Amino acid sequence: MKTYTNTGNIDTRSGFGAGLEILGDSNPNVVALCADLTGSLKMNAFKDKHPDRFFQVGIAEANMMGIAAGLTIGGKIPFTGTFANFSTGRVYDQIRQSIAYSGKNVKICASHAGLTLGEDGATHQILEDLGLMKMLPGMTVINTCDFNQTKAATIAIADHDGPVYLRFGRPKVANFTPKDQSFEIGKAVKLQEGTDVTIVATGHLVWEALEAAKTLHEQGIAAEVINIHTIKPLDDKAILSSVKQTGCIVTAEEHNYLGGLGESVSRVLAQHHPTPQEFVATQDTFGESGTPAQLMEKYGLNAKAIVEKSKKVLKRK
Amino acid sequence: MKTYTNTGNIDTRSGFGAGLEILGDSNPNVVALCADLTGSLKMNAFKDKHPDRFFQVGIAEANMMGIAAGLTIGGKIPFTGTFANFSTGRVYDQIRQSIAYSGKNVKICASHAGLTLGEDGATHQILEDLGLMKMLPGMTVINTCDFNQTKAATIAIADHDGPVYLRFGRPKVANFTPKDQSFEIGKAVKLQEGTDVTIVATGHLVWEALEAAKTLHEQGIAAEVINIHTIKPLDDKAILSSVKQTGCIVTAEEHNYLGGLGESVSRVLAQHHPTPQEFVATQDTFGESGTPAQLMEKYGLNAKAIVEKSKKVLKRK
Amino acid sequence: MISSLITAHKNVFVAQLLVYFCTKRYKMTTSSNLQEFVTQVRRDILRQVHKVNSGHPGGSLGCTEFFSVLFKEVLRAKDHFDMDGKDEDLFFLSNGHISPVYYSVLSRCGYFPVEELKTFRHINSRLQGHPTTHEGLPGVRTASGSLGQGLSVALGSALSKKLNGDKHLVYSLHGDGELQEGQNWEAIMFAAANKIDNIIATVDYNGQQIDGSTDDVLPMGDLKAKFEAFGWDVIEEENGNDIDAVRNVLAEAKSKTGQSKPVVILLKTIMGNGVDFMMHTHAWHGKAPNDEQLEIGLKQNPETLGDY
Amino acid sequence: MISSLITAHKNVFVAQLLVYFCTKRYKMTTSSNLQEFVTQVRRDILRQVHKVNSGHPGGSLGCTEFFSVLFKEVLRAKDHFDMDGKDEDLFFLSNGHISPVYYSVLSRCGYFPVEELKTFRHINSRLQGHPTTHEGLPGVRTASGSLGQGLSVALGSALSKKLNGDKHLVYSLHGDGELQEGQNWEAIMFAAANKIDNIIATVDYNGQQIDGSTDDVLPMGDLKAKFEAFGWDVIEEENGNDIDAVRNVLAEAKSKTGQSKPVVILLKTIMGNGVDFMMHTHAWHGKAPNDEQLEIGLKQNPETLGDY
Ligand SMILES: Cc1ncc(C[n+]2csc(CCOP(=O)(O)OP(=O)(O)O)c2C)c(N)n1
Ligand SMILES: Cc1ncc(C[n+]2csc(CCOP(=O)(O)OP(=O)(O)O)c2C)c(N)n1
Ligand SMILES: [Mg+2]
Ligand SMILES: [Mg+2]
Repeated sequence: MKTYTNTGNIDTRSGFGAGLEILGDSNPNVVALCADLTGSLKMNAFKDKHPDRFFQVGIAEANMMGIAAGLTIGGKIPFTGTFANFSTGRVYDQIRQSIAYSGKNVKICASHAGLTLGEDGATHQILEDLGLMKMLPGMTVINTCDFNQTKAATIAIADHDGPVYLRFGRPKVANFTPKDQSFEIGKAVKLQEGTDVTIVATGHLVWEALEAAKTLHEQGIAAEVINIHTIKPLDDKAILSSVKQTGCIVTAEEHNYLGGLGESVSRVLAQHHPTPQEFVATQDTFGESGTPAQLMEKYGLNAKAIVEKSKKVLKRK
Repeated sequence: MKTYTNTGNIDTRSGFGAGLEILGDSNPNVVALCADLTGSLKMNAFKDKHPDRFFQVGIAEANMMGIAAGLTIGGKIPFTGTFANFSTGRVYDQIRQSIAYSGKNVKICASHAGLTLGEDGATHQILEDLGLMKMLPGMTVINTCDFNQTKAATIAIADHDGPVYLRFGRPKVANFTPKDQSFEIGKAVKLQEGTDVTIVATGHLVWEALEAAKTLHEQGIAAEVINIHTIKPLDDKAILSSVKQTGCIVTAEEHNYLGGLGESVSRVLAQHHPTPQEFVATQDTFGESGTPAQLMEKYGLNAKAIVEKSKKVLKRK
Repeated sequence: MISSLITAHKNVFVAQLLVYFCTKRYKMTTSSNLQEFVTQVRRDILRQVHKVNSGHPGGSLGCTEFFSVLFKEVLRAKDHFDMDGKDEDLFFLSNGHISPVYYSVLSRCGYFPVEELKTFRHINSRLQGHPTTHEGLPGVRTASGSLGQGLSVALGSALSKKLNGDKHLVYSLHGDGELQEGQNWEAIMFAAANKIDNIIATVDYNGQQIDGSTDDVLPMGDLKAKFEAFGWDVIEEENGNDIDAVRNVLAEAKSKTGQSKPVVILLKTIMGNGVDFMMHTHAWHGKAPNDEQLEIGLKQNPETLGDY
Repeated sequence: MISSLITAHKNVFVAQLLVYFCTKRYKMTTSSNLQEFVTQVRRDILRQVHKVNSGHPGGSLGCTEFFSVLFKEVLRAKDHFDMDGKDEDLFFLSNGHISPVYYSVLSRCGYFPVEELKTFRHINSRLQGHPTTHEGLPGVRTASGSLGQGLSVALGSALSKKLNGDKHLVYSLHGDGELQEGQNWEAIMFAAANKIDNIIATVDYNGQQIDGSTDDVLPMGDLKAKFEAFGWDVIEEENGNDIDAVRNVLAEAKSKTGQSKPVVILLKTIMGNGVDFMMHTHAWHGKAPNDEQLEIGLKQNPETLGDY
């Protein structure tokens, strides 16, 4: 059993901030926009170093998306930053027409996704953003799992030609993937080999999946753990080749079970290899205030829940 | 083999207009709002008869959703009318916070959904609205198949306490379900019995599914056809009991195959009864200008496509 | 009904007198009594956000006088809260992040037990980080938190009142930074076009938002000129943290209702008002005081009505 | 480069003279020549929408003079279209439904074969119902159709030009009804706050939208006052269907760029202009003429440059 070391808890949004700072220095075409949440998005370093390439648009997310689209004309690579809800649901039609359908090279970077934003509560805790963005033709959808990976993804998407949605979060979580890794869009990362059950996790739940695999291992169950950082394009092959071995699968995401990663996986299975699947996800409810840990526990989004669902799906093989 | 008679082609949006007119006369609490598309939404009869209960909000859909939410306070039952894109993606966060999370009794009525709006092209042809709305906790999502059913659904949702998304369309299509039917939210309608393959269709594709079943019948294949007018809450039981008999399923929707009815069905299958499934849906592309028939042909959304997918999925049993 | 009489009546003085006698939930207080109320609310704000180390004290403190006057003296609300709010005045908070002041004032006006302030932003609480109807908290008729949506909802309820022949008024509060959201301008245009004159919107004109002053973030120019160009009746009040000034401006606003124009009050307030180190800066928009800072803040606002 | 010289130069007359000599795609025409162009464009509009029995003739006809003057005389565009549009003027159509006039003018200015107008709104065409970049149509840099988004995109491109030290201008067109969308006011506020002075936005001020006149649908009051309150330099032009007037107002607008303020032209036009039975009504906003009506319309606009 492979073990992963947490090199220290740190927020994924800081990975974005660190990546953006590097891009600011290395790529003069990178520009950044923010809608009155510069500190929360950790965009201050970029802003301070490159004030001319930083655009404060105020509390006007729709306008921000349009401006970002326009900035691509002339060769800029705009990174927008705001909370995940205001990066997606608030501006869906603007992203749809001015960015996705117009084929603009905009990077939509979204913090405070999911329940783990904590105390602000449901109005801010979007649990639908992966679904929203995955339905847009041409959109790449990424949900990174820790600081290192978020930093790497931020740097990588600047080189990808086309619109990208990059989702990360607020809480301090385990940082365990390699430092200065390279990030390959669309390529799932197998973290743990196993033959009994496949666990496909994204975002903050990847670490939880590893923890779950440990517990399962102690109970004699060999779980395969896949970090599916890219929700779209989905790495069908990685999923299918794993379930062909294990015969059952658990998906884990900080998202409504409707419309997100889980249903995308169900579709791949139904199209290619029908397989029992269980969902670690919110059950079509809004979130609420609380600490990240309390919420993950209450809404069943942690290692414990992954263990339970793994056992449940094993029985359904 | 049961046969259905087309009593004459007519647009589903006119079914909405007719239902709304009846509600206007029968229920004094029903009010209607429109964002500069009164004629397109067939709301003129209501407007002319009840000018005091009709609110023209201009080209400002976000405001319309908020006003509708506010009108419920004091006991009104607001029906909003605009195109499907501007009813959903344009105003997702407004619906999310002011209607769904606030539990407001608003009926979001959306015309010109999908490719069949025709010549206006992709900016207007939303293929993601079912997915958008289904992810919202508490939202009921309905996509009716013909004039009669749309009229019945319009009348029925006034009596349902809670937010509803009702989707219909622009083209003149077969009208074949019973006149003056009652409409039961969440209850799938089995139109055709069959043991070889289950076809679950919604909206304009229900008639196409019946046509497909005819063709399949001629070729010795007995298709079960289910009109799944309610996407959420989904009638899991009807789907599962059918596939338990047939062993394979085709879903048909005027929607992206990502995030819509098809993936919801995949999820139900993966959770309860893994089964081969094929998708009649758009393949993650934007639409384009053209006549409805041309577009349905080009994007594979007609009886022919349903026949092909049925045969394909049969082979995968 | 006396209350509908008042609405019909446009004379400020008489209206104020009538309010004095018939505010249902609470009897009219003197300014010094209300000052005690305000001081206690400030304590409640500080203690709520401190306990959970999150939430928005700055805007809350700046709007304490407004909430106190509105709920204690102006709003004619029925004794029992119901969602429909017929035959009573309504209030909508659009800038939902200032929930601490809203919760404190609601609880101290009897909407729910003051004790419940302890649960602010805790799990399983009705006192969510941003106000919501979802958990059934009395006093709240719409969720807010995602900015820019409240005016539309308030306008809808104002239209509902018109349809119902209900002469009561709708009040709403909005952040100044919040006005950068375009939906507000849709609503502002709509209200004037439709002569919605049973609404009094107030803008918390504190000149601050998250990333700095509004002038640093996105200078909004002359707000009065903007509202006037959009057809609203605009009242400016420089002293939004002065109880008498708030009382007078609300009375003046009320006197301007029913005249085919929506009314807005541009209420200059001081973010963080009443806690010296929090004043005149955006720094405390969404930051809780630590133990030491809490103590200083509470010392500046001694207990008056009893802590929860 | 001469073209950058022009931008730097603020004198209207000299600028116009220079335009005369160095517009790249087309040489300056006399007003009567341009009138022929306009007439042909009107024919193209009618024939496009008639053929496919859909599309938007009303707004298209009303903006024919504007497009003709802009593309034939004002816009300094490079010979070959590329998406980046560096070192040239840019144009963005926000009210995308008036694609027929856009397509006609683009094709007749050499962006793509005039013949292609035959494919308007057909399947597999680059001439989508609403303009798009998706099919690679030269001349188009953003999709539009869902209203209210174009100004933001135009502003982004204007900022891009500033970053690139590119002195050329950005032009944009918007419907008046379209201004009811709140996103416009976000953009309008942003542009003034950020002193974006390399943009000339034009509003097709025809007083009509789908459900009726703007006054019937949602009276917008004094648009000039609104833009001014939002910090823009506003130019009103009463005769938006007069070639000389359009030419002059565009020159005047250009002379006002570079002065730390965004510039908007409120261009009064007549919906359906040039086809008598289509004029002064919203009825032809989105309706195609039948065979007979087409004939009348064409008779009123005789062939000048050759039908496609
Ligand atoms: C749509 C939306 N965008 C961004 C935010 C994040 N946010 C919360 S409060 C705030 C600043 C609001 O400024 P203002 O309205 O002036 O309130 P104040 O800071 O004065 O309390 C922002 C940007 C939000 N809640 N909603
Ligand atoms: C967001 C959005 N809402 C509604 C529509 C439908 N629509 C198309 S054109 C139009 C009227 C536009 O009025 P105006 O901008 O004045 O253009 P004109 O009718 O004068 O050409 C409407 C409501 C749309 N295209 N986009
Ligand atoms: Mg403020
Ligand atoms: Mg117009």
